[in-house]
Amino acid sequence: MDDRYSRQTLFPHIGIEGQEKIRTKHVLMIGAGALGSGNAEILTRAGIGKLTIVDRDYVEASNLQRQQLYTEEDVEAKLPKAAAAAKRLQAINSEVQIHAVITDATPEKMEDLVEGVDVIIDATDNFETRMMINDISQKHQIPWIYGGCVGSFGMSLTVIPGKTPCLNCLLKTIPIQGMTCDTGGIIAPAVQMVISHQSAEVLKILVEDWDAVRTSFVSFDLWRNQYSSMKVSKAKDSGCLSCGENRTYPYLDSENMMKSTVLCGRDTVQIRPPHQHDIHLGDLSRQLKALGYSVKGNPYLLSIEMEEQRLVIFKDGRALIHGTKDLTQAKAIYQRLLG
Amino acid sequence: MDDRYSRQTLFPHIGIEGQEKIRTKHVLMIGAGALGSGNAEILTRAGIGKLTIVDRDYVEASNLQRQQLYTEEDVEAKLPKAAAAAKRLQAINSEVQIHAVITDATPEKMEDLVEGVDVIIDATDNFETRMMINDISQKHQIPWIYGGCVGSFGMSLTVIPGKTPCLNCLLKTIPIQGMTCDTGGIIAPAVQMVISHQSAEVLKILVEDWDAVRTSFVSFDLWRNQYSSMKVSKAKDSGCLSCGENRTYPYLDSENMMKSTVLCGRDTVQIRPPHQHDIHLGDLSRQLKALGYSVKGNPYLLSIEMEEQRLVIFKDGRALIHGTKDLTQAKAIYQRLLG
Amino acid sequence: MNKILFFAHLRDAVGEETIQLDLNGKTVAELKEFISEKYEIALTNVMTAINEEFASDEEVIQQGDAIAFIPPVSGG
Amino acid sequence: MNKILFFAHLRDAVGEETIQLDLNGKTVAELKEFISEKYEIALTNVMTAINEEFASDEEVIQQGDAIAFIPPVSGG
Repeated sequence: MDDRYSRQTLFPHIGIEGQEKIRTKHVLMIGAGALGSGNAEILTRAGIGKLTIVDRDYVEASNLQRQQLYTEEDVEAKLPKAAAAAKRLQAINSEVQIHAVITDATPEKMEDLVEGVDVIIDATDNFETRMMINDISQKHQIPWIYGGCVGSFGMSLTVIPGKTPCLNCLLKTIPIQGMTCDTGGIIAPAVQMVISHQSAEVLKILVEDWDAVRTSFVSFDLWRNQYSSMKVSKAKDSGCLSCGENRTYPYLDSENMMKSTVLCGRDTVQIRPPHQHDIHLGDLSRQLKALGYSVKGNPYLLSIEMEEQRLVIFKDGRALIHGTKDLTQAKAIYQRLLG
Repeated sequence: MDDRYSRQTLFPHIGIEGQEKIRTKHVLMIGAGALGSGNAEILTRAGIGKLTIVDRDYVEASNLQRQQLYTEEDVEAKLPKAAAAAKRLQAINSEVQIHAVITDATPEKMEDLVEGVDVIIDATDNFETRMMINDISQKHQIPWIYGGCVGSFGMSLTVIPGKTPCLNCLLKTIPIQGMTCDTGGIIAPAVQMVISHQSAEVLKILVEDWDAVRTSFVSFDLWRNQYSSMKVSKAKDSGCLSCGENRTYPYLDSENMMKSTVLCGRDTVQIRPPHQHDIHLGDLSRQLKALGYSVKGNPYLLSIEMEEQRLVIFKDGRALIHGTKDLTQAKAIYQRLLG
Repeated sequence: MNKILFFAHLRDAVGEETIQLDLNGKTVAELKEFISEKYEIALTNVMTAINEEFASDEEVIQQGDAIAFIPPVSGG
Repeated sequence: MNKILFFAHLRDAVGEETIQLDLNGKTVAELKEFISEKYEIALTNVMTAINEEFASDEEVIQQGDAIAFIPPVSGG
């Protein structure tokens, strides 16, 4: 396999020297869904030294349409994504050290996971975890790369601590909105385009070509043929609680994390978001109905029928998930529908 | 696997109806290298009815860095790419009919291959085959999607016969140039970004959303953060020999194909390009040297040392490949170095 | 006049990719409120670009500025 | 004045992403010949965009037009 990286070392911005750097670096991937599996495959093929993949989920049939490491066999075996990913990645490149971690990424776990890490790739499906990654990145001075997609629409931002604005500078809060892959659908080309942007940025960082790193917020829509590149340097906020002068890393505080509780004897889990945000129930209801969900509601709440569960969401963001006692499952359902 | 396409049918521009269309369509993929393997995986996961994959090559170690269907095991077994691709694709989706054809795509073979095909995806590594695809597309009124990449740079164009200009309108001739993946290298993110554009266009065509089809020539550079979208409607040329009023389909004529001959008793193959084009030898020499090749030359020819072969190229594009008697290998070496 | 560009699901809610409005002297917050009410969409968490540069809610729009609304998406 | 933008390996050959030249009244073919000689690069098969629209070699460049050279690439 001597010749293995020849097309990559021929690329002048990587070269033999860059390849040597890639071989000694450690990337932490949070999530092994669509963005995670694609990014993991590129880095493994590129010859990354070590790749740690963190995921809480197992492989399901509805993943196969866009999550590139998985097969029908993995669905039948209900393999955890991190384990199924590691198996395929090792067959692709046995030289790479793959570390699969089957867990829900919490602030406490992240503190251990970032030890010795050079870049963090965001491959999560919710903003709560992203904001936590953003704080961890600032605290430990580790670059991270945001990626998100829904439908044919996607976006990416590279965050370099001490240099670029952070995601909290741009968003100020955890966005609540009703458009996720589980509501707006997703097509694989949009996933791949986000992966292209994320993985190119990772390679630049790994070979330490800092001048090449993208300083704009990219977004695109492949179905509508839109592409936009928004300069963000002006957004850097010295008062930002994540990267500013008096930073407190609010999203590492478990007080700010989503709370979930099993309601005793009711086969129901209650989810309470970290901050009270008023949700525009009419807007959410229209979106979910347009997507074929059966939604009933009144001015105080919406009730959404799902295959095996029923989700009731209140105006302040609190929700009851009926039909489960599994906290992780309930949290995942909530984040899927509400981002 | 009932739920398999749920995230795709949730996407409003596909829906249940679009999914049904995808399931009845037939895509022809010419090439199973980097662009071919990525496009094939997306279409297989998307539930395409039938996919025909044509490739002349077998899996080598230097492919693994970016050709996503292949593993170390395929390299050791020296499996033909079309066969290795089919094996992996069937594990991903057993519902899809995969047809692997291990052959060099010639005009004669293409006439058979396009029977009943809805879209052709270009995943070749040379313009001679592309121009032939372009002519076949016009002759049989089948849309095709050009994709090309080198380094961190890539491009794509959608050609709809009777509607958009064709590749021959834009290029007028087969470009000769010294920059290919074997000379300029290639990074996987650039490959994936071309695939994103190609596969989104294929999905639009399969679900017959003609208004959404991209009418501009896209090019981008992920390392230099460039993206450009060039309108091409003005380029449609009524005098074009491929799509104009008096069309002759010049690239289906074997007179216009590259000629290769084994030179008797010399362990050498001669390659003669279809048209006499003067090559800028100084320019080619500089590019190849910059990439680490040992190049010697005089005003009439260049001599390029490769691992096991030596290539001598003359100013008119004719070349001798010393160290082989294999016509297909010699042709592949020529096209790799000269595009 | 000012051109306003909508991305992703905002485009569907508005029904058009771009609209034209005269916004000289208005703030981004004022524009967001107007659009929110007129099209019944939530713009609280949506990012705003003025001439391809990030703009805060306080920023004042000038004659000829092109405004784009980009909703952050969470899927992955 | 006119801005000329170079993509991919052309950018490396020229050494800059953009250059400024006064090209009012010149054809694309004339510009190609000038650039070819000055930077020793082959532009015969390179596509030209004027203001993000495809332009033939015969097209005449106007004051203020932005020109981009896009080399077709064959890798795949």
